Amino acid sequence: MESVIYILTIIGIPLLSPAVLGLIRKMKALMQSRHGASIFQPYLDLAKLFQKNEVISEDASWIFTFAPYIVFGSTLAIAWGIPLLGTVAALPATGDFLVFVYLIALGTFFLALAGMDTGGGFGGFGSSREMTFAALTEGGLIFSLAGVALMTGASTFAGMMSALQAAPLFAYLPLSLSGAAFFLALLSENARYPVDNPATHLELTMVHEAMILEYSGKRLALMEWAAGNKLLMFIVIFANIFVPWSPAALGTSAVAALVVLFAKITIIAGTIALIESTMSKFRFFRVPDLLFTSFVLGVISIVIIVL
Amino acid sequence: MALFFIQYGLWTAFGCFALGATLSVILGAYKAEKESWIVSHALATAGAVAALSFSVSALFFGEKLSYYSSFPIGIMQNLITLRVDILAAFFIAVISVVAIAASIFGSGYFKQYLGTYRLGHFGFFYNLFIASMVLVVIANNAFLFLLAWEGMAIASYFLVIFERKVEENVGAGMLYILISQLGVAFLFGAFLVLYRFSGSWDFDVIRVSTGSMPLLFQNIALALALIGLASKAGVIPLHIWLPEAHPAAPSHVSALMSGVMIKTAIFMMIRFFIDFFPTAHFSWGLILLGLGAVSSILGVLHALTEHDIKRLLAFHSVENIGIILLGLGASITFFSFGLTLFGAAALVAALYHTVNHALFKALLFLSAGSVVHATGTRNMEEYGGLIKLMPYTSAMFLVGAVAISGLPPFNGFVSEWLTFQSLFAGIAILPIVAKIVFLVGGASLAFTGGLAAACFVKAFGATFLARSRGHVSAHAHEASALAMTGMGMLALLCVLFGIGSGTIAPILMRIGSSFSSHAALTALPDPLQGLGSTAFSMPAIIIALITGLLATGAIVWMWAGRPTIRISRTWDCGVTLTPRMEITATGFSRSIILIFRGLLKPTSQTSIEYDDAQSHYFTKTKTVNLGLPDLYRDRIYVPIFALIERGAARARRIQTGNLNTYLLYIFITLIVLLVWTFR
Amino acid sequence: MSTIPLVVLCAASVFALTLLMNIVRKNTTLVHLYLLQSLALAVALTSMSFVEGSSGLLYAAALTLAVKVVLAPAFFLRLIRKYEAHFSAASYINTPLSLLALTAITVFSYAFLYPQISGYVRSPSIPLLFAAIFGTLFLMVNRRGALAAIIGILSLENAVVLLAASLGIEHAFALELAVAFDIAVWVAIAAGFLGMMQRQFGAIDSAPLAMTHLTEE
Amino acid sequence: MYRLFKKVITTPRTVIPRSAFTMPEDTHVREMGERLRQRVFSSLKGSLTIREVAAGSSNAEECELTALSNCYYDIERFGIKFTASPRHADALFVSGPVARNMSEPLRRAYEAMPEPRMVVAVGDGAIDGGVFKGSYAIVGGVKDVIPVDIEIPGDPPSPRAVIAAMLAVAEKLGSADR
Repeated sequence: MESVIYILTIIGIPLLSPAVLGLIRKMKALMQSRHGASIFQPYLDLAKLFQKNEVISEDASWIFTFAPYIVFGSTLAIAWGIPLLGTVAALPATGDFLVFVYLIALGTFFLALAGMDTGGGFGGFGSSREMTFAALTEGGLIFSLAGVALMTGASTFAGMMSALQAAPLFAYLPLSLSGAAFFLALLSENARYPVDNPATHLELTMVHEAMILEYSGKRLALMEWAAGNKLLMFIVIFANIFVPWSPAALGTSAVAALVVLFAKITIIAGTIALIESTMSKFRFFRVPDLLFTSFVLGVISIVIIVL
Repeated sequence: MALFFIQYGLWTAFGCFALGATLSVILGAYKAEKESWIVSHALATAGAVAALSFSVSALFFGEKLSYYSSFPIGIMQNLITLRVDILAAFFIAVISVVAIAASIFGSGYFKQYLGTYRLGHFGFFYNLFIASMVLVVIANNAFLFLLAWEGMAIASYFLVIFERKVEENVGAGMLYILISQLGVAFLFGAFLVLYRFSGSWDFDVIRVSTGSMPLLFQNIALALALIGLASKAGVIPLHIWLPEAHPAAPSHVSALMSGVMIKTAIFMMIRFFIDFFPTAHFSWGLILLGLGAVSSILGVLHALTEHDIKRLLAFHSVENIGIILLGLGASITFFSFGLTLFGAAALVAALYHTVNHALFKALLFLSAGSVVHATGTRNMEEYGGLIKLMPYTSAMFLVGAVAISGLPPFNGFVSEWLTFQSLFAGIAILPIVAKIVFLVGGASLAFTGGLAAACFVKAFGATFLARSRGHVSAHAHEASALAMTGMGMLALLCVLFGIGSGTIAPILMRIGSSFSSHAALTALPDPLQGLGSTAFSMPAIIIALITGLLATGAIVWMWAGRPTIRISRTWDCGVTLTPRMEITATGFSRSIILIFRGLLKPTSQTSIEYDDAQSHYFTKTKTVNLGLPDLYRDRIYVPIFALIERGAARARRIQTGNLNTYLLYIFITLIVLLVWTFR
Repeated sequence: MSTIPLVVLCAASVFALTLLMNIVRKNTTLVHLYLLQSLALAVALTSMSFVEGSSGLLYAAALTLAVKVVLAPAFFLRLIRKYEAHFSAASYINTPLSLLALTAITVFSYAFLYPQISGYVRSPSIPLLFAAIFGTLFLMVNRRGALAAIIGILSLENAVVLLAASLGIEHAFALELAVAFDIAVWVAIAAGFLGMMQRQFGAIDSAPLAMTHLTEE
Repeated sequence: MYRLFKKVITTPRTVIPRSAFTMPEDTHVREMGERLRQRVFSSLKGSLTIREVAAGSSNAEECELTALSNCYYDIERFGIKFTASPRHADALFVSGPVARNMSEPLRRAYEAMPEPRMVVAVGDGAIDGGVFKGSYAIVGGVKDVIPVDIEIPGDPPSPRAVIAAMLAVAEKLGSADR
């Protein structure tokens, strides 16, 4: 049983992430009273892209060709630090919340470089906007997780989860504040509404899409898959730490834990879909308000915790 | 072996430096410019190697090292005294590592100076500069210390204005020497206050006598020292000389100045606030923390606004000094609350970031220097596409950029992680005032990391990626083998200090706990044991990253068919891309500047010229001027100078030039003195 | 008695809802948040009354439920629909700065106010309720809309009542009666005042209420 | 807000449904949709990405193509979607006669697409210039600039016709895949 869970923590996130993307798209389609593609559509897209040929710009350097591997590989490395079921992570060393934040930043760094590498106009401003948002999101991300770390006295996700099993009722006020902060950071980091439009066709509204505009074939597949992994990782962390009934608290029944985890993921994905179909995208210079808000929420929760 | 190094290494080093200085002057005098340059740099390298051997063996084998020496020459006996404790050994190591790399790098770059400048002078001041930096660290006597400090300032001043035919270099040097003299004045004041109560210039006497000083004078001495040292460290708002002087100097000198010279101020801060005054009030720690927070966030913001690559790096020195101060301030606060363990750990964070910044900032300055040397301009808007022309230099710059952005797996991340840990620990356990200041520090550090990453995406992208923006980078060439050696050494060290954090942190922990005035730590804990139970281990992270990369490769190899890759033009939507369509360094950071416009106060004037004045449909030219005012000059320095001038004007009124008036002054003074004495 | 987990949770939610009130931009949402806050207050009072078996608190809870949860919000929603004032909850300083101010308020109430009282009553809910009180005051200061100001006062009363109850101050029922009474007064004022403003300026926005505008009459 | 959700939930699905199918005149579209769905799955593993280039059309074709992704035809359920970049695209939809100034951009867009790729000429104008045939302002049909694989007649072609053409697209790409 343990070994099954362990293997699941290793391959779970890259395995499930396309399905989560498909789930969100499906829910959005339903909100628009369409049927939409099936949940497993992203798998088909990835499979197709892996089979297609590639076209690479003549201006691109090794950064452009190498970046997808770094971006995808870093998401794998982070995923191994996140416990899915129970409090066991495949590789606790990368589960430290600062390591998590800075490994995410590493992926973003190379993604932005790749965007600038082809010398097209879109990639350039895409990476400019991406780095702007990433820089401003970091505060909220670090402080929302630091609140939990200060409350539980643990710095790894596994430690936080095992400490949160016995969380008193009052602990859920700072937890909810940190959770709100983390959720805003989630939306911004994963290029979701109201920060970015994941399904845009207008170059002027693109941030993440603008950077991968030049990619094709298997490298594009890696980039999109990595984006999916990132989203699923954020969702899992949110579900396991900020939402009550963490799998650790459910005791040893792994099946129950799995069911609860899937339920949570579905609910969070539904929330994201809801936001995307009811909100409008923010004006670029209003997004910082959102990100600073997330940061300050994290600060308030820390104040409540430590004072 | 180690003992041998400890005994003779330091003297060999000074010998080499002295020899290098004199030889380069002599050779320069005999018109052997080239030889003088090479000899001076070779001897500087040799001396730095000797100093490194000394300090490393001292660090590893000297238990609670305290290595004394004094010249038995009459009056000099108690004026020239040297003392090398483990902290000094650490700083000697940092200085000499960077000096080796910079000297190897610089030994190749003299062609553009041949004929125009006197290379002999350069070699002299270069050796003097390194020697005086080492001397500053080991001086055990205020007199000798100030002497070395001055020597360091003067030598670096002459190095800054070495290219004196360029107008702004001279101005930059003038600003630099002004501020550094100001700082020296404050330092001298601090030592005078100490002398007043200890009755000695000797550091050992001062160390033991500070406890008996009245509290007021303790704080006065600390305040004076803080101002004096902050001006050398480039703490905002005393930083204005830094972005002027560092670009003006030749690149390997800027590497030395930015990498290690400003660190000597950090060294002296540790001496003052932890070594001399172990009982300093905790608000000093909080003040340093606040200064660090301001410097880090404002430094990186100003760096974002720059498109001169060396000014950008100089502003990043301001930012990183801020990060170091965050750790240092935290450690002082912990110490003053008697939390020796946390204090030592925070000091470890500060020292670790000191050495890290020395490494990657020197690396960045050297690689930027070879770019400047290849293109002949410092303006990033004219670069672009250099990664194809100078691949190795770009790789070096990339290593430095990732490291300074605090991203794993390089060394910058380790020290930022340690700093975060000490700040969070402070938030958790300290009294409420300290909690709030620590919270502010943590916030500034959190935002600084992301903004630094953004800034270096801009720097690397605008410099090396995409197509060439100007004609200058068309004929760029790869740097020479010597330069590569210098840069490669530092890049390797950046990697090693990331991987080897497990072995390096405990050594620094010994430094942190070496101050006898604090309760000696019996069992030194692992500083990498952070907030939680699981220790931070860089090797694990690197293994995870490598495994992730391999797994990615495996996935692609398994599932991707063997697709052909076609090289084609960039997708341009049908229009032909010109270099002007690429994003510029200014444009890249414009959005961040506008978001922080409250702090930076950017200006922009638009002027449109129409073909005919009546109909405003067809514009001939449209120009937009984006500007950033120098707030510190306008808001702080200009008012102060104005005040001083007005005061001077007032004072001139008593200068009538009439003899009788002066006699009257003398008379009045005499009366006043008499009344005061016989009252 | 103020350390009953449920009461603590209610206090926490009152505080959280105050934060939310400072974030939201819609008058209708503001009213709904006020409704939730009053509900939390009612729950807290009920649980307290059961714990210490005082009927006064129970009456207070009932009154809260009747007036603050049902009547006042319904009335305000009707008012909003009547004057199409859905979006007029504009504030003077933007959201992050308001939240920073709230952070300062929280720190203040934890670091300064709580120590004054913790000698008598120790409960995690006390500083939160102080923070909530000042947060609602800040809401009234910060918002342009007159409606937001009125709702700020009402939720201020929520926080005060809960604080009084959890400090063990008796006559919570009398307090609640008084509160109910001046809610009635406020409702009357709101009706007349907003109507007047609407007629006067064509908008229920306290910004044009500066003297300059009034003297024009 | 909740009023919106009520509306979303209560609004009847106008998508040509798979089960319970109401509008008889749309039967044609529906079962073609089903068939197309199966074929697309079998050949292109159910995923097709389209980049649309208006080479000088009167925007009528664009209106019809926009209609493809509305909640009536809902082309996304067949795994077909439009994209912003030719690098991501499998099929290039060209509409309208190729104006002289658009011929070069069209050629570049085709160049930018990775193989297997294909070109679909949407509407009479794209096929041979339509009513503008022989005008000095146009180069001609799309086939005069880049090789065309599918031609969808009609000015403009109805969304159903376009969906019908998807079948052929899928087949051709499927064969190119093997």
